[in-house]
Amino acid sequence: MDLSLDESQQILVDTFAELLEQECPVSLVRECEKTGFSEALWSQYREMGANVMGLPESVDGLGMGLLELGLVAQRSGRVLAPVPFVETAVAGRLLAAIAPGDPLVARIAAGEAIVSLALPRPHAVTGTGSGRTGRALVPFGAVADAVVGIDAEGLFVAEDAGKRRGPRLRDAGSGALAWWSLQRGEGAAPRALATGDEARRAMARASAEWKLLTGFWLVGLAQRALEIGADYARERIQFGVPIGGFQAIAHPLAECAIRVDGAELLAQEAAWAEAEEPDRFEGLCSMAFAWAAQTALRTADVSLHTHGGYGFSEEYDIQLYYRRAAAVPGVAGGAREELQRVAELCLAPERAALGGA
Amino acid sequence: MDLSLDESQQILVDTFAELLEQECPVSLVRECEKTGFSEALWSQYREMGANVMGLPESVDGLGMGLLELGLVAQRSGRVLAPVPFVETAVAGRLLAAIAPGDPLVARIAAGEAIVSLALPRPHAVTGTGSGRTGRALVPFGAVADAVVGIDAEGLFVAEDAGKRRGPRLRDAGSGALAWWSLQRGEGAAPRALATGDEARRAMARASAEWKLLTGFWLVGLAQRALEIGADYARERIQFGVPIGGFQAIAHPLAECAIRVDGAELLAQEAAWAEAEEPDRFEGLCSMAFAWAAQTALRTADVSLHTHGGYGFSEEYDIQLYYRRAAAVPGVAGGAREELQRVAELCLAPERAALGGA
Amino acid sequence: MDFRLGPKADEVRREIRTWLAANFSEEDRRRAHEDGGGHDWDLYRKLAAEGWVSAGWPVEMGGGGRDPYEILTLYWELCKAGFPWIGLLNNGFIGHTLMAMGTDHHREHFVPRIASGEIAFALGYSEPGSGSDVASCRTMATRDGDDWRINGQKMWTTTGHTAQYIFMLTRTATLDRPHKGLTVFLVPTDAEGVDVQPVHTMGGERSNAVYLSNVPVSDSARVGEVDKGWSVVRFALGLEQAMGYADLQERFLEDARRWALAEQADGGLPFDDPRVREQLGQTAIHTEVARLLRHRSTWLSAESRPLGGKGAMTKSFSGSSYLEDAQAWTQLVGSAGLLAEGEDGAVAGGAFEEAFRQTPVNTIYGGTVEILRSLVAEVELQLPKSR
Amino acid sequence: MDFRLGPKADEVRREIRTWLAANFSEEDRRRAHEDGGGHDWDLYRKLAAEGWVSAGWPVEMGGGGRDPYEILTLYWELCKAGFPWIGLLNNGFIGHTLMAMGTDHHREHFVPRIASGEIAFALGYSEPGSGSDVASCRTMATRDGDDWRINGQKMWTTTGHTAQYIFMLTRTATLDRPHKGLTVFLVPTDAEGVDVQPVHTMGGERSNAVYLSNVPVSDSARVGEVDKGWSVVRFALGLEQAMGYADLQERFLEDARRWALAEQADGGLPFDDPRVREQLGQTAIHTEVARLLRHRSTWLSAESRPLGGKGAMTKSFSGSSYLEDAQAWTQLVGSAGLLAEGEDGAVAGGAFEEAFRQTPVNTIYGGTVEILRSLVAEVELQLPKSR
Repeated sequence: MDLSLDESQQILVDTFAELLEQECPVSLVRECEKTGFSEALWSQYREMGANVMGLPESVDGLGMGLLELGLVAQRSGRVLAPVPFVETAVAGRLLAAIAPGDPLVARIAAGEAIVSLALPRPHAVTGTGSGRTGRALVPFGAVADAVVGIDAEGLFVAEDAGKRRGPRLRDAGSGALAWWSLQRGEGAAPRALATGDEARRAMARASAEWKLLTGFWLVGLAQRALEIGADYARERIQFGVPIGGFQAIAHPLAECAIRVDGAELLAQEAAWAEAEEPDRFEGLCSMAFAWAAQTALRTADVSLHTHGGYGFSEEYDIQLYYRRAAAVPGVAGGAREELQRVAELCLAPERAALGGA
Repeated sequence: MDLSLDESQQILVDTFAELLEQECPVSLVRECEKTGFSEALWSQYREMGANVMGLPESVDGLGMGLLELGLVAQRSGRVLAPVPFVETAVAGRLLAAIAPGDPLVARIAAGEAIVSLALPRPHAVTGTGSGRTGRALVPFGAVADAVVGIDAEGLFVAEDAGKRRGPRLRDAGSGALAWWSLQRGEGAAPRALATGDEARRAMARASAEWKLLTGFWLVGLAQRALEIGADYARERIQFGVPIGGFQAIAHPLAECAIRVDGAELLAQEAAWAEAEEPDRFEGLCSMAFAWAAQTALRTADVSLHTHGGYGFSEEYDIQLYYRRAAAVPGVAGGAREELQRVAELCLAPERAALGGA
Repeated sequence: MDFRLGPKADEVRREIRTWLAANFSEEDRRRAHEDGGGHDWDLYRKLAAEGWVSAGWPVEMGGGGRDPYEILTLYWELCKAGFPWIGLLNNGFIGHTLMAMGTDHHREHFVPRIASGEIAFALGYSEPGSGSDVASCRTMATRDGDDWRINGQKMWTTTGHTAQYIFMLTRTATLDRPHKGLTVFLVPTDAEGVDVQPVHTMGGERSNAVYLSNVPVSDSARVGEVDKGWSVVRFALGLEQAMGYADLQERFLEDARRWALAEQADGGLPFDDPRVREQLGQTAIHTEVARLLRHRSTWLSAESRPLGGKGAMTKSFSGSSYLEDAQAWTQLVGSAGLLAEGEDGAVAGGAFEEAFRQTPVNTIYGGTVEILRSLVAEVELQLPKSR
Repeated sequence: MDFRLGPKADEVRREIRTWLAANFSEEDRRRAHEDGGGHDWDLYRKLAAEGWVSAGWPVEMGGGGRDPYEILTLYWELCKAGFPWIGLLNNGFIGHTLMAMGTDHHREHFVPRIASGEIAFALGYSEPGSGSDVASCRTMATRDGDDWRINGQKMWTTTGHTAQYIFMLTRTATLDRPHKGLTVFLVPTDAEGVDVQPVHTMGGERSNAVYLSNVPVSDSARVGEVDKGWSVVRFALGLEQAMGYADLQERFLEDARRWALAEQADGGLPFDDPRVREQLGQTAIHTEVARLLRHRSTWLSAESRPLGGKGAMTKSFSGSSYLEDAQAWTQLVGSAGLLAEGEDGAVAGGAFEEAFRQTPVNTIYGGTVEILRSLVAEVELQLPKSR
């Protein structure tokens, strides 16, 4: 057992921490509230090679593993970085694995394309999955050049963003969310990537990876939200003492600290399981995502509440965290929908339809 | 608007409070842990006319309304009285309304019979309803002389307890729970009471009344559990001060006090609605039951926890309350199952199958 | 027992609904929603012209003599309709307070002008360093001959940018005994040295910070005795308590219900999912309990019975259950549920998204749930003061 | 990173499972369950004969030199199997403590006899008036020549009726500085003046109250210096922390899963109900997180890294999430779920019913969640001491 990062992982974390401290102050996040995306920051990410980290070396990538990608996502989540790091990494890995010669792989490697995913079956209740209505809510869809999706005919990638891409949508704060029309009959025909079980397996895999990396992102969000709340609780004086000395303030923060540690360990375990316990990998990704989503919302809520009225004010940062804590996981259906997947994948894998996750 | 009890209602409450202080000390509840029923106390109830309170005057009853019956149930719940007051009242009202000439009506009026109900569809998940398997878990079934049930053929009353009645079951603490076999082919034939819509309407009504009166019973339980917890919090000294001065102890108790007040108001409103807002009656009964069940468990849990290790000890009374807070509403499927009924009855009555509640 | 608000309240409900249908268009609602300031002079003056602003004041003071159930109903319907009613609410509190604790000058000079819709008041209790601990107020009022000068800063002065006056708590003596040495003034917002700056919130409301730099205030604007301001503020806060948000919870429940029973793109009904039914059932119960607790507060007040901790119970339950429901729905409905009103694909008119952003503040303003729970513990359960 | 406990732990898991299969029958399990005392001399001595009692002690002290992952696995498997293991657990703590803080006499006289399974220890910290506030201990040890006399009462002395000794905290000086003036003794349960009385609990466990009336205790039975007992108890409590109940949570999850995937009387599977799946998913996550936090505590200890508040985190999370799950299931499964093991119609072998009765205590003993949360707030978040 070894629960520490190795030296190269620590260097990666430190490097991104330093970059983001410089290049992603909270003022940038505020400037991007109306677009959910910073071209300038994404360009910094590309300079660091973030777009090729997930690609295998065979296609000029850095061939990093999910844990390394997760660590970058976690640092990104801490500062709410408005860039499609997770989407590009996951779509790139998917494409490189199933269609390494696809021109998009080279464009991702060159930093020329943003590719996202239409997650399958993101919600049983509100029916926003691509399979149902021919269109899908796509994370960073408003800035994506291409989207990978799946339907009855198989796995495909749709470009022709001019025709297919809807405008950036206002929501509680998830980023550059947009509808993509994925009807095969519209615009340029989508490029087929795979069919049948191969298609479903590839999409299930990509979906698990998206959830895992987004889970890391939410762990970062929760860690920072907790720090913001604890800092405030130490400094804010009411009734002559710091409010952090009141159990009604201290205990909920402590409970969040515990849950956040658990969320980090769970995400790390899922990333580790990819190679070491592959049978548990998708189930652990689902757990990591659901728990990170629950923990991020609870922690942001407790931290916001710790601030009293100020948490509610746009001037304070914690409301930026609170809104994203619900909106970001919402793209995959939200925390409660994910619990269904956890039950299926972890407790009754024989009943979880292949690729249904 | 008038949220106070009238004089005769107050006298009823005071009378039962006095009776129960004398006749139902907690030592009696402990003595009855293995049977869930006290013949001696039930005989005291009968002397007070409790068995005829709910029967109409036309069959020698006292013709009391649901609010009055609820007030008696609430006082009974405070002291965890191990008597089938609620069941007898509800079954008596049902029989008197639909078959006033049935011999059981006279036997109830004479205090000679305990009659209970096999609640329809008590649980969608574990399937313990009478309609499914030909047998049902019956509250106070272990001491009942007859049980009213419903199946595809209609509403019926089954006697022949010797053949149909199972032994008293051990559970977390609901009372004299037992299985009743309600197969028509076994033992003496059940007596048909009604068929079709009339049967379903009568059973839906009785079910609503059972939930309402049990809701009152649970409100009483919760009120007493809260008092026990608050008393302990004022008296128990740790770190040199009463533990009730710690927010981690005081705030959960305060939150329970609020919920308990809400549960009492809701049960009273439902009882009032019988005559005054009949369209809302069954929905309000369902709400009152679900909320009383949630509140009773939460309050008993908070109070038990307030006691530290002592709450867990059999010597202390609070564990008696904690166990019944879950077990008593469990007979109708439990708090979460009831939320399904609330949604159907209150928000989509056109979708709630007649009699299905 | 009788759980009806009564025929007079029913009549008010009909009247105000008719009035809203005629005077408050969907466009007005949307404008008020976007503005977020909580007050609209045009609409307000129309309301005042019908006598609604002073409806709850005694007839002998020029009011409408309406009973508490009628006023509850008036507020309920305005709030549910999305009417910008904060000004009305504040003016109700202040009018009552001036009638009870003000001077003849206040009653003659201010009360009729409130009633006619000419002037409005904002509340000035909170400060940057003084939130839950209201009595730690540091805005100073110092003698200037017979009159006063005020220096300091107020926070969360909602409607401060549209109101003519702020009902303001100030410190007139040293801090060593926090509840002593406080005094209340009616401070004109157009006085020299008053600077009102907007504070925007996550929920879309616009509140204000008010900077006070050597602001001259006449002694006749003082409410209550010098250094005895705490009792004045307690009176006004007491009026504000005991309401909660059951009206908003009811609207939220109606929105959720409408969505759950409407066919989705795939032909299914959300209502057919047991998780949706469970959440609807829970939301319906919370709404009913919040309504009953508010009705009880109103009944106690109508009967002149002591409120004890029951006002605090009302607000604490309503604020926390509404937040709990909003977050539970958010976690259930996923992305589409988080699209804002008007966006392509938004469900329930954006109700889930809006409630998610708006509900956290309900556990804060007018007394945090922590303050209220401590109060309930002390008053209703006789527990020691909790630290 | 590596999340495996490692091959040695895997080997222990195989060994102990094999041993349990051969030595711990279903009838043994049922008897232990009904007895509730947490210790069975016959079974315990068989375990000791295999070297498991001292498995985690250093080889140079006669122990098995097993690493913390192996000991974790040993405890995990015994606990999950329903083995009466409290005696083993206590003896592990006390053995470690005597080796670290005891005298040569203790190491020679007690340690080998613990290892051989000859003697067992119970813990005597709590008192009727001293629960969370352990340092408020009032059981007095007074000088009697070179030796001591003890008077007072201990509470929650589980296994006190089967153990030969109680590791007991006493007060040897006045109460004005609670953490000073405490001393630890090894008190024989067969000494004159010791009266052990059963305390039965809702969860079916049997604990004890111990009355001490002028009990003579030799000075050689003293552990640590006079008046310095607080550090001895802190050391032993530290060993007890950082475990939690993830093993029990795992067993509960397995029981719930088995039930959910088995056909019911009506032919349906509970698993097909989304509420059941949601609750299973949540329970699975809580179990995994509790397991990971416990593994982390073990890893920190194996690496000799500072534990900080992370032991408290482990127990606080595990205790409260297990209780939350047990109550959520109780509210979902209704009556049949509340039938006790063995009753006609009981589901999941009575697992829901039993967890409902047993889980509340997990948020209490070994440190209440309130005490643990205050510790986490102070140590991990640098918040002030919370009152």
